[in-house]
Amino acid sequence: MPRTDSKTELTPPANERPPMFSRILVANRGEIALRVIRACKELGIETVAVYSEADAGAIYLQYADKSICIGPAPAAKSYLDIARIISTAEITDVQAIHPGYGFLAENSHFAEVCRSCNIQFIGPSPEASRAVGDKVRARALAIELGIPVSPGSDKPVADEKEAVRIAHEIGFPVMIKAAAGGGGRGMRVARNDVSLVSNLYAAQAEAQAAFKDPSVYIEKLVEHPRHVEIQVLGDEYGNLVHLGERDCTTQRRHQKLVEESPSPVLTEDLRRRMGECAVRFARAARYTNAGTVEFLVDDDGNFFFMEMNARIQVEHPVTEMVTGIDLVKEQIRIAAGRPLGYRQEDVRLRGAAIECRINAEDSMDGFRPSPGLIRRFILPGGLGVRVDTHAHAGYTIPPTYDSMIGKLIVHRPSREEALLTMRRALEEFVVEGVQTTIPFFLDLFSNAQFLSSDIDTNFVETYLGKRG
Amino acid sequence: MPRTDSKTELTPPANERPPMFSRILVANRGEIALRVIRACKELGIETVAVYSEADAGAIYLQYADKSICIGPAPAAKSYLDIARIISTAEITDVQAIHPGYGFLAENSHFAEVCRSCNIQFIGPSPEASRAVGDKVRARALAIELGIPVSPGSDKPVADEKEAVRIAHEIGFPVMIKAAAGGGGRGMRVARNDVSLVSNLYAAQAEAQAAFKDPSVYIEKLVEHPRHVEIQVLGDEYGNLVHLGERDCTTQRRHQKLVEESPSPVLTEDLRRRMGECAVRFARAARYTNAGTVEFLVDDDGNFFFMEMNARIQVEHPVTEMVTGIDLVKEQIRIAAGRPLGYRQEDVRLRGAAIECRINAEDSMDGFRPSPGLIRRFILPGGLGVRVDTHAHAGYTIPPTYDSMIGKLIVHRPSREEALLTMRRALEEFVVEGVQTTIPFFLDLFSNAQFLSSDIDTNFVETYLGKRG
Amino acid sequence: MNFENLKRLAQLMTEHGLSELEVEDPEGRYRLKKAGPEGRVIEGPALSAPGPGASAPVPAAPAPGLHEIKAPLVGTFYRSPKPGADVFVETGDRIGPEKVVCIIEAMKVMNEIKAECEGEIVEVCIENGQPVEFGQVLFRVRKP
Amino acid sequence: MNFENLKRLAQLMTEHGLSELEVEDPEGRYRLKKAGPEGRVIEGPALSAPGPGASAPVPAAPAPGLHEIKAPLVGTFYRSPKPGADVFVETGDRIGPEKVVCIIEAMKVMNEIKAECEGEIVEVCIENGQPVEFGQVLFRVRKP
Repeated sequence: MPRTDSKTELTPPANERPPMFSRILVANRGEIALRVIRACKELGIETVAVYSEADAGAIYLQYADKSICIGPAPAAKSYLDIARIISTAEITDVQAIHPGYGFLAENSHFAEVCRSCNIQFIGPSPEASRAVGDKVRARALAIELGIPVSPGSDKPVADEKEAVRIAHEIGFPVMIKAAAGGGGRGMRVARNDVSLVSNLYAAQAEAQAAFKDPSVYIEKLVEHPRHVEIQVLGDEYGNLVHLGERDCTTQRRHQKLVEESPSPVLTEDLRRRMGECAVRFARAARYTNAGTVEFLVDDDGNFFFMEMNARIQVEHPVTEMVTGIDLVKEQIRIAAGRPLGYRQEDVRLRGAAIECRINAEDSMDGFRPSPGLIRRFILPGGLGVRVDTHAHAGYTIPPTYDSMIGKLIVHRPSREEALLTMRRALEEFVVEGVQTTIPFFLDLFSNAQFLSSDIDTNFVETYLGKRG
Repeated sequence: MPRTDSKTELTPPANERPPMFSRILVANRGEIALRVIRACKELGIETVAVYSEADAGAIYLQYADKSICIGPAPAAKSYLDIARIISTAEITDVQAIHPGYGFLAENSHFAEVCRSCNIQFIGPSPEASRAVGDKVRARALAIELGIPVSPGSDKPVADEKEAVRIAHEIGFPVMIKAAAGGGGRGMRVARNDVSLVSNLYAAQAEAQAAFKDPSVYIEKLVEHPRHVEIQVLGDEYGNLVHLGERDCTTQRRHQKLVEESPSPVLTEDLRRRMGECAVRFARAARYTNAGTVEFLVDDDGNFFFMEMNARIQVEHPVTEMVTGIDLVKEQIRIAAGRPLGYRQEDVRLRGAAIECRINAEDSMDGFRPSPGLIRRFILPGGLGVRVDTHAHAGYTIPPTYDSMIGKLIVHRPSREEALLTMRRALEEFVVEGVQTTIPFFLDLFSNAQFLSSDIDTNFVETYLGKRG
Repeated sequence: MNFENLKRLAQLMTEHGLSELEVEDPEGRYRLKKAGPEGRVIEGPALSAPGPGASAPVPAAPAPGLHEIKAPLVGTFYRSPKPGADVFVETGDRIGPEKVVCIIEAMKVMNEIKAECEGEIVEVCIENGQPVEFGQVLFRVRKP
Repeated sequence: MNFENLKRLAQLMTEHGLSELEVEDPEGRYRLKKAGPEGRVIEGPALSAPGPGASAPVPAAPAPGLHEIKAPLVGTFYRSPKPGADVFVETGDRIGPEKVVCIIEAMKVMNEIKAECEGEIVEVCIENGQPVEFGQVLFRVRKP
């Protein structure tokens, strides 16, 4: 846990330090809204919470100093409506807006509107956000900086002939990806010429259907990949540090389910090299505030840049536990113009932290969302257990938004102990009234392959396939 | 957080290490029963919970592998009934009993019965328990070991004349204490000859009424005392370490309300000297397992031995937070004959931890107990917050036992941050249906004198007097 | 025990159709609950505020027979087109659906709000220049 | 205990159709609740088990008209004074209050358990040599 009294290299003169915000608007809902309110309370900053009619009466709103209804349930008319949020910021006279994650968090236009209204957006500048948000530009920047990326066509392939040429250049197996893509649509794997050609057309058709753009490009497939991401923090004075990694290999349909820090597969040397790449990338993009650089890591310890996320992530608590650093407070301090106050060598990782996302989904029935009234809600507790949730007995989960109702985080001296603590915490966690992912996690935390972390990003689907 | 792979000086040969218990009986109720069950679950040990009719149906019992009703509500016929507990241990075939705190925890006869029945008592040996449990013997031992004690008569004063002589010897102000005493009864302060004589008779009368024994002794009064206690752990092989201190100065009528570690008033040197005294005392008493040596510390940094408590204490979590050591697991490991696995120099204190005892008491009405149905119960959460509680929405607090319904513990890099986290956590904590001490703590954590820790053990009563 | 008080509380409940009643005063604490279909105990959000800083708006029950014109967006409420000008509407005014009743300013844009109902303005609920949130009642209208 | 007050409270509930009543005053605290379909309280411990390892005994409803002889202590249940000997009682036996019906062994002590009621044994609920917990039903007796 770095203390704020250590010296930094780059700081503004003491008499030029801007004052801390006195009031912040929280432009989000649910657990991340509560997370930001908690940070503000501890910093002595007043909060304005906004909410849609679907969230009216939620208890977490009462922890804010003021809460304002901004629209009806659909996010487009409430949490995604820039005008309504800025208007609320103006009538409540806040100095800054924290966007949380999702909704407007990575919308660089929103960040620009904030700037034009003289309201501090708590996140990177619109320019940095745009620079890292454009996948093609980001990949080009990584290549320019000498950061490893998986070899590929770098731009849409014109035809079958070009595709085959590139595939031979980089070697099979390859991944065909929609240029406009995301969420796995338009993605195909090819292991030889024949499958390349047939999958090329299939992927183009899928891409056309999903994104109205048939462009696809080709990348070398990283086999048995692990998803490992590096948390970075940068202030307004060019100080940049990384806070180690989060291993998010346990995913289902590109949705993270379990995150841990440290990664069970990173060596100290690999951590250092990946951290350096992440910081180099952030520095080149003139990135400030909290951000995450995502990599794939293969069986041989090679790592490949994927993208940078310009927001606080759902899984930020595991980094908080192992570093002792409150990431949301750091975001606010940085946005207020405060220097970081510590250097890379002051950051120490201690113990092992694991997070499970507790979703109101029926893991026995294809993870179908299960909104509704929570009749009984008994949280696990005790040594090493942290819970971040806005839910409680009597809370009704609206069907309108995402299904996450909380995060269960454990922190123990070793991964082995953390796994045991997580299992007993999951056993204690009682939710009645809605289905949750707890039974899934209870299974998972008894699975030998998972416990030994002998997994890749396909593990959960394979596992569920076997189980089902 | 010491890892168990560091070397120790004294260990049994690997092939002689006794196996871990496979089943333990938890001879307690409420949050400490749940605490022990949690530790066992993480150690892979089965648990048998015992309960009285007043606790039938409590959720925490369902976390045990088996739960057995042992008697009616009155503790004398259930939790304090040695025969019923031993009989349960026999029919459920457990290898060890964890007594928690209170009830039979410091009953050396119970520990002896366990031994005679070939059941491991998880705590010190009956001999060590008796040696430290007898206040007069413990004080004599401390003096013999060169551990500072407050000067005094060391045995009951015969009459008024002897009292005056001793008071003149040690100097006013003095404290008159019932020899058989406890809980503040038979305690009087005298600042001159006149008040000494009158208070001597009053104290003798009180002692006679309360304990059927009029003997009183005289000790020098430590003015502005702080209550600071040292946690020790000792294994069966003579390895003894201390885990730093807990400052429990915030008390009301000798009941601790807030505990913190580290103490805001201890220097590194004082911590080391007090820790050495605690370990020296424990070693001389052949003490094993977890124990606590209590001291008073005066304004000038002098410390005085008070007594040793031969049990896990309510406030053990603050030590767990700053050391990363799971004290209840350590108790179980030690009782199973495992060596400590770390030495004094491996123990590191990190950050600051504070605990508030959340009691079902009406702090607006003389802390009158407020049992009954908890209608709504929303726990605080987030970074740095730990809650240990067996209560939940829908739980009925029986009027039969103590009023503690949970412990709220925070851990942050500095005391200043921990205070802020505690305040916001208290603000989030919702309990409806019964009165609690939360409003009292909310006041307390806004009091400048408390926040700067410019207090002694009389602070709360003085503060409540002013507030009332 | 003061039975007279208890009886009067019970009568009060019958008279006013109350299903539950709680009173706490220096003499003691009383809690009464009526049997009947409305007497079901519903777990969950109570009306009492759970902590300091509580500020969730408790929607006021609409007065019977009156229509409410609510804010369709969040912003600042203005009763007249510009400072010093006449107000758009006053209590007693008869209005039609197209009648502009106020302006809500959001992000420097003056949004004219139409009545969208017919009737007589019986109450102006917000003072000029005050912020309003989405769904807040601006006017009450007696429909013809 | 002041039964007069309690009676009057119960009458008050009937008179005024109350389903619940709580009174707290310097004399004490009273909480009354009417049975009936509307009086069901949903709040509070549900019967469903919250997690794995759940094992809290759900007390079985006593059979109507039968008396239960319950274990007054925790231990091992024996139906006869020593292995191979005749059992103390069998179903169909008529018993009186002083009749020893079983032994519960606790800490090597054989505790003889008396019927403490009159009637006919209709059920032996525990098998010989099984552990019993406090309050567990050992025998069911039809009273004369």
